[in-house]
Amino acid sequence: MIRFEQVSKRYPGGGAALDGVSFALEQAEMAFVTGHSGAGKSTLLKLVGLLERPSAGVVTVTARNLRQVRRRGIAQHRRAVGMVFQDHRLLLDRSVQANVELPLVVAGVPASERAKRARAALEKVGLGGMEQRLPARLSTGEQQRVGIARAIVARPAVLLADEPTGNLDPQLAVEIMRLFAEFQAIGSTVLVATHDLFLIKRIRKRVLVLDHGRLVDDLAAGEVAA
Amino acid sequence: MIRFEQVSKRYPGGGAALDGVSFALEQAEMAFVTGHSGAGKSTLLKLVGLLERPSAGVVTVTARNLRQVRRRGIAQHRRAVGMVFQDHRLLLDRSVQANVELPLVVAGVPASERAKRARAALEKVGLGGMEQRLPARLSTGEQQRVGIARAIVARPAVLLADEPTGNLDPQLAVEIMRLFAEFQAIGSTVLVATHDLFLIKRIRKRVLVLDHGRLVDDLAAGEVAA
Amino acid sequence: MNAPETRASAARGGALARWWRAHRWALAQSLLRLREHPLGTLLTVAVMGLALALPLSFYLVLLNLDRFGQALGEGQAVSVFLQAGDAQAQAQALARTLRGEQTVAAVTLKSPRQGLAALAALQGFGPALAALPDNPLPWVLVVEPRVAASPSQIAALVRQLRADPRVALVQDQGPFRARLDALRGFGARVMQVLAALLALAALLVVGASVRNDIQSRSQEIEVLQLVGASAAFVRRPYLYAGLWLGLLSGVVAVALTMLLEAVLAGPAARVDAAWGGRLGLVALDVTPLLALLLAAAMLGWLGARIASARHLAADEPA
Amino acid sequence: MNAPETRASAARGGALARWWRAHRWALAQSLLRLREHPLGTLLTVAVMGLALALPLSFYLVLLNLDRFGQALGEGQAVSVFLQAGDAQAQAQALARTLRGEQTVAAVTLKSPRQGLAALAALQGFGPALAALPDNPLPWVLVVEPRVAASPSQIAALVRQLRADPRVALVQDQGPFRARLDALRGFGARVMQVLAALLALAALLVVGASVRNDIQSRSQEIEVLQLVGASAAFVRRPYLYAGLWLGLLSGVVAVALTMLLEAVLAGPAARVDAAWGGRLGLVALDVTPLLALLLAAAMLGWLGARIASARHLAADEPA
Ligand SMILES: Nc1ncnc2c1ncn2[C@@H]1O[C@H](COP(=O)(O)OP(=O)(O)OP(=O)(O)O)[C@@H](O)[C@H]1O
Ligand SMILES: Nc1ncnc2c1ncn2[C@@H]1O[C@H](COP(=O)(O)OP(=O)(O)OP(=O)(O)O)[C@@H](O)[C@H]1O
Ligand SMILES: [Mg+2]
Ligand SMILES: [Mg+2]
Repeated sequence: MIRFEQVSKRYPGGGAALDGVSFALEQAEMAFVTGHSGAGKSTLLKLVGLLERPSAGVVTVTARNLRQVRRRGIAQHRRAVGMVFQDHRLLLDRSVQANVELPLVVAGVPASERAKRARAALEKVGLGGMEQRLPARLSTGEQQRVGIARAIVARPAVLLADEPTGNLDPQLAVEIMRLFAEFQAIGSTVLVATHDLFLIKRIRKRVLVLDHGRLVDDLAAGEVAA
Repeated sequence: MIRFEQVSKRYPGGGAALDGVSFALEQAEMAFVTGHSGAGKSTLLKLVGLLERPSAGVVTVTARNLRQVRRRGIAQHRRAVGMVFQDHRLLLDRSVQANVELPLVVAGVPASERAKRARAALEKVGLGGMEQRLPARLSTGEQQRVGIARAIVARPAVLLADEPTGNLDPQLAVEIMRLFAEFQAIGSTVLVATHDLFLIKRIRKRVLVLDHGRLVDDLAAGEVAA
Repeated sequence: MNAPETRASAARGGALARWWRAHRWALAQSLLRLREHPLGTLLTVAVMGLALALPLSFYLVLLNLDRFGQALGEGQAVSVFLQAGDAQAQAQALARTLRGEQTVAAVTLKSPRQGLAALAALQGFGPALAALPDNPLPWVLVVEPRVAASPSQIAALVRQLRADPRVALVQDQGPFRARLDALRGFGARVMQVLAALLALAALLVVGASVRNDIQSRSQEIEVLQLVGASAAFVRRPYLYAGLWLGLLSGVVAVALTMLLEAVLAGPAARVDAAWGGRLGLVALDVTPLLALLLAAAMLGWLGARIASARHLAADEPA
Repeated sequence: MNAPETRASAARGGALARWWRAHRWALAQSLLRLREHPLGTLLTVAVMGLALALPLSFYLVLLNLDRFGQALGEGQAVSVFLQAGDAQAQAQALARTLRGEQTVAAVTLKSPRQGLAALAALQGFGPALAALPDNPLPWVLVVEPRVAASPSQIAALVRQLRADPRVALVQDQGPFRARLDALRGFGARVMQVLAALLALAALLVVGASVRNDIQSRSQEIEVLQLVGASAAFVRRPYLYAGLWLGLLSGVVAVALTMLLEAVLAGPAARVDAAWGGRLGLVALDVTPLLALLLAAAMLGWLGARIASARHLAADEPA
């Protein structure tokens, strides 16, 4: 489902954010990506979501070589991918519900169904009743959960989450991970970037470890010492 | 140095973010504030930094009742307080160095000294050599560290940090906490909001625990079970 | 929990329903946008409306000057001075002949007595001329060409009269008419150039407004792109906003022009009255007004199109 | 590591040095800001410049119309027709007397022969008048009042002439002069109202521009406030930006007016030549131009002040 073959990424005016990374994730598999700040976790997720293109190597998602995806294809690809952004990326002047509905608007879902599904997604992240608030009137952790609701609302085939629990307390973080695991269970491929070792130990999934852009470890589920 | 007396905060259109909180922090003391997402940690720090005013109760900082601080006094107060924001609050169209220099510009420090001190602060958070980058071209953890450098660059008497390590790996998080402890050692009062139990256990300081806006625990340094 | 789905397939209904939903959303967004910045919208519409009102007003003025010019050309009749001493019978005979000409609208006979009276009315010469022992003035025929007569037809008539032995002198305003025609042509060309320039200005103004909007919404645009909005989807609200701005400016331009018309109605009627109501001054009819509205809307759309092409960051990952 | 310090005490140098550093920073920021949006800056400056150029041009035109009007009043001399049959000696005696009057600039004598020649030049009467047996015209004195003479002084002169037994008829343009004076006063008032309205428009334009800038920088403003910037500090770059916009608009207005002056120089010179160069048409001198620049800069600053007062979120925690 997601395959990296000798993928490198070098930003203009920077060093190598990723350096010869290869791995493959099956459909309905879930994995963590971890590593120090600046190790390349976000970059890896951005390549899968087609927010960036690799400088070298091949990224394949859902059997499609992303190098061949252009223009309209990019928007289409992103509609099939749900992404939680490390910096949330909410529209601050729209209500929480409008934010969560956004992927459904783009996909052309009718208004009534949009509202229903948005409300269900917000319920799942523990934000039931906050539909009409503006994101600026939420705590940061609440904002992060709005971003999570937006990523899952369209039930994407691929779910990417970049540090989705950086502003959540440990208990809530575990709940969110369980939610992601549910998506895995029904067939989504899930990739979560995190530096939270506690979480990685609790949720026993495969772990990819980055160090200065290189994939230095690929631990199967359960291999992580508790 | 920082005293809360029966402080409550109710946002318009929301429940009680803080509810009858009382505690006192001596000068050159350091404490953590912890609690679930939405517990009121950020609200507590915002009251100290005069970003919000309490609905009830008295907040005293550096022997000044903040209720009596108005207009010019607010800006003056903020210049004496260094704050790390949970959402970083960087100027995305200015270089990293310009961002870090901002408190010095506001305080009227000459340009040459500004540059020297900004560079030193960036060095301390591990961002030496990134002075001329735009924040948009940094990883989220790197952005967070720019925010930390900006908070410490003017050597404030009060240092407030809201989830300063939410995007940092555990090792870096500990280093940043040690940095804050250094400030404590030379006389700053330091208050850090975090949900990171690992960190709280490693850095043995006083811990204030919030739950739905109420102060439910106040553990002295070392009282936290390892 | 349902199985995951790609979002494209998540949409209910056919392609048409999806298309309509997307447009309805864009429409609502564009209107919200204009309402969010009422002052900016007002300013844009005012400036653009003014830019569009100018050529329209110019067109209106030119239209009337044209009529006025025709009337002037008409009023500048050909004066035919007969030989001194010719009798009334001879003058009347020539007048009859001329009235039969196709190019002639009217012929007025002026007797020597009438000539002297007119001369006496000239400032200060009254008492002097009253002392004249005898009337030295000739018969005069004032020949008014038809409005439809071309300059060359009138020139032929003048030539024919000059050849007549009964005629001492012919005064013709032909060169004046020719100059008026040239002026009219020049005015029309100036108007075309001005209209083009002002349309360009209007385009610039609406483009700048839409660009401002795009730049102040860069974050929103990025988020839309991140959740899979196509370029057309992102662009659409701005195009609609441009359309509205253009249309509103058109309305302002029409209103301004009609105001000008109302203000000028008084003086124009007076001028018309001085010409004995023969000018029949024209008001703008509905066709050019509708054309302007349409043109304004299209200009707005085009300005938005150009601005979005230039300023909407291409959604191409690097 | 040094001991912590409050930031206020961190500043080196005196209050003056701090003040100067803050202003230098604001200056640099304001210039960066204008450069960041060259098209928007251009548009603002163009529209505001136009709004300021209009009253200035109007002032220039009025200034010259004034001269022109004076010349017209002057040209419309008082014509004095003597009794028919009066001899040359009598006419010259009256002319001498009149030349001694304080209100009289010049007196021209026209003999009956000159009068007849002028009459003959009138269209079509040449051949007829040539046949006159005797010259029936009187002597005429053309009396030009001084430019400085008031309408009432001239009226008194006319009364005096009418009472003279040698005089048959006096033709006076007094009512014309009075009307011209009224028109001049009206024009000046219209210009004042127009100038006030256009200054208001300029204020609006620069205010809208600064407001746009403030709104697009709301995040930056918030960050500045968070790190302890005072309201004055936050506001300052916008005030400087308004000042620059105003000053640039003033330059544009002056340039436009000078362009108008250059374009009109040809026709104006021709009119002047027709008056024998006595008009001495005026160009704008430096004082009103400098005044305009100053006024424009102040308008810009004021517009920015109002916009920032209205749109800079007060830094008052709730
Ligand atoms: N501006 C606001 N308007 C209304 N409600 C607010 C506002 N800011 C915060 N709240 C509410 O107040 C409560 C406490 O918010 P606060 O930001 O202090 O929580 P927190 O402990 O920092 O949470 P987190 O760990 O998620 O950052 C939350 O329920 C939040 O929804
Ligand atoms: N747009 C960019 N331009 C230049 N360099 C960049 C850009 N984005 C990231 N980088 C650099 O690439 C490296 C990897 O960045 P990335 O965001 O992938 O790290 P990360 O593992 O997500 O870090 P964090 O845990 O701090 O979020 C970093 O050194 C960063 O400075
Ligand atoms: Mg990252
Ligand atoms: Mg918080």
